[in-house]
Amino acid sequence: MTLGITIVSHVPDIAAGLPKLLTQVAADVPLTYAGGTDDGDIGTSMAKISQAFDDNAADEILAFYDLGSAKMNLEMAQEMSDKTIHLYDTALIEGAYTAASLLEAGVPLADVEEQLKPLKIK
Amino acid sequence: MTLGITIVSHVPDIAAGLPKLLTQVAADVPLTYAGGTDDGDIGTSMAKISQAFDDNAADEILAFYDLGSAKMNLEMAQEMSDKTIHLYDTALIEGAYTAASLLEAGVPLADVEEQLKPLKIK
Amino acid sequence: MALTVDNLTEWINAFAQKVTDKKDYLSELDTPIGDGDHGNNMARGVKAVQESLDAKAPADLTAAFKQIAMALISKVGGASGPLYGTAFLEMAKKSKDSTEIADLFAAADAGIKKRGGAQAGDKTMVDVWEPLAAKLASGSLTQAEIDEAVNSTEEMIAKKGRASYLGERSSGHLDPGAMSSGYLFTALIETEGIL
Amino acid sequence: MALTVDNLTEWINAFAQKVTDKKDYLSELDTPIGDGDHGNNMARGVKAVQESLDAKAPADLTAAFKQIAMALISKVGGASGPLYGTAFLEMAKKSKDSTEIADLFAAADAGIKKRGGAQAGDKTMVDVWEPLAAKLASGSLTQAEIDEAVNSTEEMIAKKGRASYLGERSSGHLDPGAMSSGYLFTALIETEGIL
Ligand SMILES: Nc1ncnc2c1ncn2[C@@H]1O[C@H](COP(=O)(O)OP(=O)(O)O)[C@@H](O)[C@H]1O
Ligand SMILES: Nc1ncnc2c1ncn2[C@@H]1O[C@H](COP(=O)(O)OP(=O)(O)O)[C@@H](O)[C@H]1O
Ligand SMILES: [Mg+2]
Ligand SMILES: [Mg+2]
Ligand SMILES: [Mg+2]
Ligand SMILES: [Mg+2]
Repeated sequence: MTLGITIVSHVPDIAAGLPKLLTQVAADVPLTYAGGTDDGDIGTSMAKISQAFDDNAADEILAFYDLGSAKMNLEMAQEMSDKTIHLYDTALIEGAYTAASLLEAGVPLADVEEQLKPLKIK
Repeated sequence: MTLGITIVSHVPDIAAGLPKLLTQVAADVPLTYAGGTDDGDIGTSMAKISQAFDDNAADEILAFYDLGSAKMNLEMAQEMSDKTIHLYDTALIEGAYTAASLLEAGVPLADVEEQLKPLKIK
Repeated sequence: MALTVDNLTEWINAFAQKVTDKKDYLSELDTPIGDGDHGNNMARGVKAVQESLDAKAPADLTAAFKQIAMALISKVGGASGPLYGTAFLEMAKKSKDSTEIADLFAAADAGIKKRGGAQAGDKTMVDVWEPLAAKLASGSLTQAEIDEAVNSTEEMIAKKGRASYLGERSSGHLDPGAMSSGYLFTALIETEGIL
Repeated sequence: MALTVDNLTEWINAFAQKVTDKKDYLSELDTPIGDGDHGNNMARGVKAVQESLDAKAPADLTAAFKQIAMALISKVGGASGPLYGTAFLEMAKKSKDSTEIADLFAAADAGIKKRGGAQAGDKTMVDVWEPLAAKLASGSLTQAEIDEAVNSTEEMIAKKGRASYLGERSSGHLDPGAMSSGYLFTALIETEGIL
């Protein structure tokens, strides 16, 4: 069971930019992202999120998002995915960074989730 | 006394992207950002942060950052700036979004800070 | 009080027309307490719905609801996309055992609440869907009741969605999603032969 | 035990040489518990320092420290930039009333702690600066003492910086900033006429 990370942001630049911060500390963790609407505007897209789940080389995914409406699309994509998707209501950047650091160090999921708890702000 | 926001991120794309989310809800709040090192790599730059403070049309600035080393450069830039700079240890995206929404609605700084407290995670 | 592909299509077209006519107003409502895009989001969504129904005539009510849901989910872009989308997806599911308006709207209302986690009083579209679904269950719905539900959101303090970031400052503004939902119900009572 | 522009320049050049030689090793140390760039950051920084000192011969010790600080602050890019930068800025300030090594390093150590908020035991460069600044104050410093300080970080659990995200997993690795700081102190004791 490999663990990966998917980033969902309303802004395409943020979604594309955050993995650049994460790969620095987690070169081996599968990372995918979905940013903006289908048209590339500010918003989120269930289709893009589903694609990011599919494209992720891992079969179990930790997903992080920015604002509430992203969460709704994430949950729809989660319901439609064959993979096990864990959704965290943490600060997007800080939560994803923490998870990436720990996954790279081989920390088991339960311990990663313990570390994410203080970052829950939604 | 006008209030503005400055975003500091290790990643140029995140720094440039977050204001796109904020202007949607805060068209009238002066927003500037500093992302990456002087060479545009992942990291932060005191000079870029100072520039972002200078370029901000406001004379009092709420500053948000991603990781700890950004905070150190922010503090150096803060010490050198003539403006009043408030630094928040909140989640970057969520803190800046909250502040932007409230400032646009004309909420006074003390109340904005009260709303930011639950988002403090650093 | 039963739905068919024909009167569903008529209803949805009437809704699309209202949303398109009121696009700017809906975005205006979304400006002080949101990001000012609700009208654009919904107009893009209903256009996609109509294109979908035009491109492929649905075989039955379930298929029609699904097409509507999918168009909204993929084209709206904002929070209202998954919310309206879920409402129509739940109606699609329910339509397999009932075509009764009351049953369909009860399912849609439950779906919206589950998707968004909002309850009545949170200043969202739920404040329109919940009371009006209940009215439909009791057998009648008037424009005055729709207006009342929409207007009830004005004084509320938002607990969900972007407006919730404003806390008490969200009070004094109509909720844009409540307004667009009001159009959906108005279109419903204006469509001959449904109620 | 007093510093001049000349022996400061000699010391800094020796430090730059060590950092450049050990660039890959420093980045390797930063890989399991950081982002793998400490060697590159420091190498870029010391190169800028040398270019600055070459381009403009400092008028006095204060000016020399300031040039070094500014080059590090603007070129390093990572956390070590403002930290080393602050160390040299504090030495610049202190050099106005003392050129004693002990005084200068006490000021630098205090500056690093204030800038980063770390204390001894947090697995950072402070675990080298604090004990070794104290040794300098007591009048002597040996390579064995430098090694001991650097190595003390290996078993520590990081409380500051990127390594702190790893919690207990950060134990078992040398801190890269402690290592590069070790080179700074080795270069100091190797420079004739300073100690
Ligand atoms: N969690 C939620 N539950 C129910 N309705 C919600 C929720 N979040 C937002 N809404 C509704 O969505 C509307 C905003 O839609 P829209 O502007 O299209 O999306 P966004 O806020 O993403 O820009 C709100 O007026 C509200 O009625
Ligand atoms: N808050 C802090 N206080 C003291 N030293 C710190 C702090 N944060 C980081 N460091 C030091 O900086 C080193 C990392 O520097 P570097 O890799 O150049 O920066 P970055 O972590 O931004 O990539 C760490 O090994 C540690 O010694
Ligand atoms: Mg909106
Ligand atoms: Mg929107
Ligand atoms: Mg590093
Ligand atoms: Mg770095």
